Amino acid sequence: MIRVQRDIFDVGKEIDGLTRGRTDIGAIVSFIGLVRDFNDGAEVTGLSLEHYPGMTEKELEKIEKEARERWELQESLIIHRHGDMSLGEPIVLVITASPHRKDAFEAAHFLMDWLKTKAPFWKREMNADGQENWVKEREGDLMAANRWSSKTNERS
Amino acid sequence: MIRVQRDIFDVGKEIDGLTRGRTDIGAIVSFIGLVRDFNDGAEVTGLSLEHYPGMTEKELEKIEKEARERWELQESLIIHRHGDMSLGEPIVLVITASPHRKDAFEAAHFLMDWLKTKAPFWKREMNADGQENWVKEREGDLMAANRWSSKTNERS
Amino acid sequence: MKVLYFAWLKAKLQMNEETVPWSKELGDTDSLVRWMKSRGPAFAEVFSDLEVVRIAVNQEYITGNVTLSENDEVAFFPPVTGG
Amino acid sequence: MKVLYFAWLKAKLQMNEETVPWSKELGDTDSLVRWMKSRGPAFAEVFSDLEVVRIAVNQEYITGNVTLSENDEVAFFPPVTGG
Repeated sequence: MIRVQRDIFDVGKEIDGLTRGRTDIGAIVSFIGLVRDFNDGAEVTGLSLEHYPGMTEKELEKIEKEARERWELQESLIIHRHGDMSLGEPIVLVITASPHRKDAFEAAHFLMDWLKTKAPFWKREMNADGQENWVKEREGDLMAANRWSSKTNERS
Repeated sequence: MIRVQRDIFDVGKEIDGLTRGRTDIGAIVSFIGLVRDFNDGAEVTGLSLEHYPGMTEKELEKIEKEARERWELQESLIIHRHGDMSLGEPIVLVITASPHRKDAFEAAHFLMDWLKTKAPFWKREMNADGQENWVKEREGDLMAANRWSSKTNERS
Repeated sequence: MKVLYFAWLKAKLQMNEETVPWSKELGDTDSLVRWMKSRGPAFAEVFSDLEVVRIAVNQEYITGNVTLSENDEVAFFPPVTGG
Repeated sequence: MKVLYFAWLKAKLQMNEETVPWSKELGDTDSLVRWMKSRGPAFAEVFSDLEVVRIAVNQEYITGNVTLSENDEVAFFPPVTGG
């Protein structure tokens, strides 16, 4: 399941909604990405996220589908916010549920790594000087995403 | 932080307690292990967890310390329950918070893998025939734990 | 054709969307980009370094040259930075 | 010495804790295990396969033979299965 929304989400409620009443799930992994007060050594005071409505949903669905093909997942959820956000607010949530912890961990990590380089979102940071900067692509994110590019779920 | 308790925990509340009011955290990973209705192909109807009070806390603290030395973590929490549990109930919770998602993911995975082979807990399963069985050690858990045995945080 | 701009491309061009009439001369993405560069200083600047411009046609990433038709939606944007 | 048993060892021995007086003959873990085996059929069975018995002294895992003293806490238990 994927959701693109302006509103803040509640992790506990989302995990509960995905798994309540089920007795076949052994492992649930969640990831929350938050607005940090520093980026590349500069003080950040706020964040705004633009996205490409339509394409965003399609890309998130593709990434989720890929994860569910590679790992044994019983449930998965991606929520990504857009619009203006304050420091400390959650930006993105990924939840994976599996009979096995390895699948839940790896799938969640994969979802985040691929989302970072494929989902059409763009961050604009406000800094302490009142300036706004478009966040630049990171080499580390590309490397993290490429780690998963082989079609096996074993890491090299 | 580590806690050994009989009571059920609330993931959302625990994440919130660990991270509320902070603006320096970029990534939070949580893991929940649950009581499953199947194990090794046999139907399970309930679970009881015995532990070694005193040693349990020491082992969990050692494992947490190891994680905090290997990865850049701002917060970490391990909660492990003992006593009787019903199907679908949470057994264990691990939370890691870091500026970086890779650290949060790997540290949480490590904490679970090491906890599985080092923390003195023993599971007794009730099955559909009314029988009780002590759960056996898994080869896969030993292999998962050994993966982290080198002192670097890079996987081989 | 519907053409969309996002992030700093949108800010520099002061435009998020426009309609570009399809023609044989704008029949593929390479031709469209060449035409974009010729539209004035802001466009020339935005399309000067294609290493930092991603292209999607009908909401799918493309690489290389792709044929365009009347009802296509073409989007230009920088490398993504969500998550 | 305080001796503790957990999980199926506790169930088979029907005992979770006992005090074993320290003596020179029980001065290390190897000697203690040998003595345990000699205490009767249940003990002999529990300690027959040491591959599935873990030993902790003063709440730390030990491997190999370790010297024991009067106030030590020794625990015998199977491989752990928590998490």
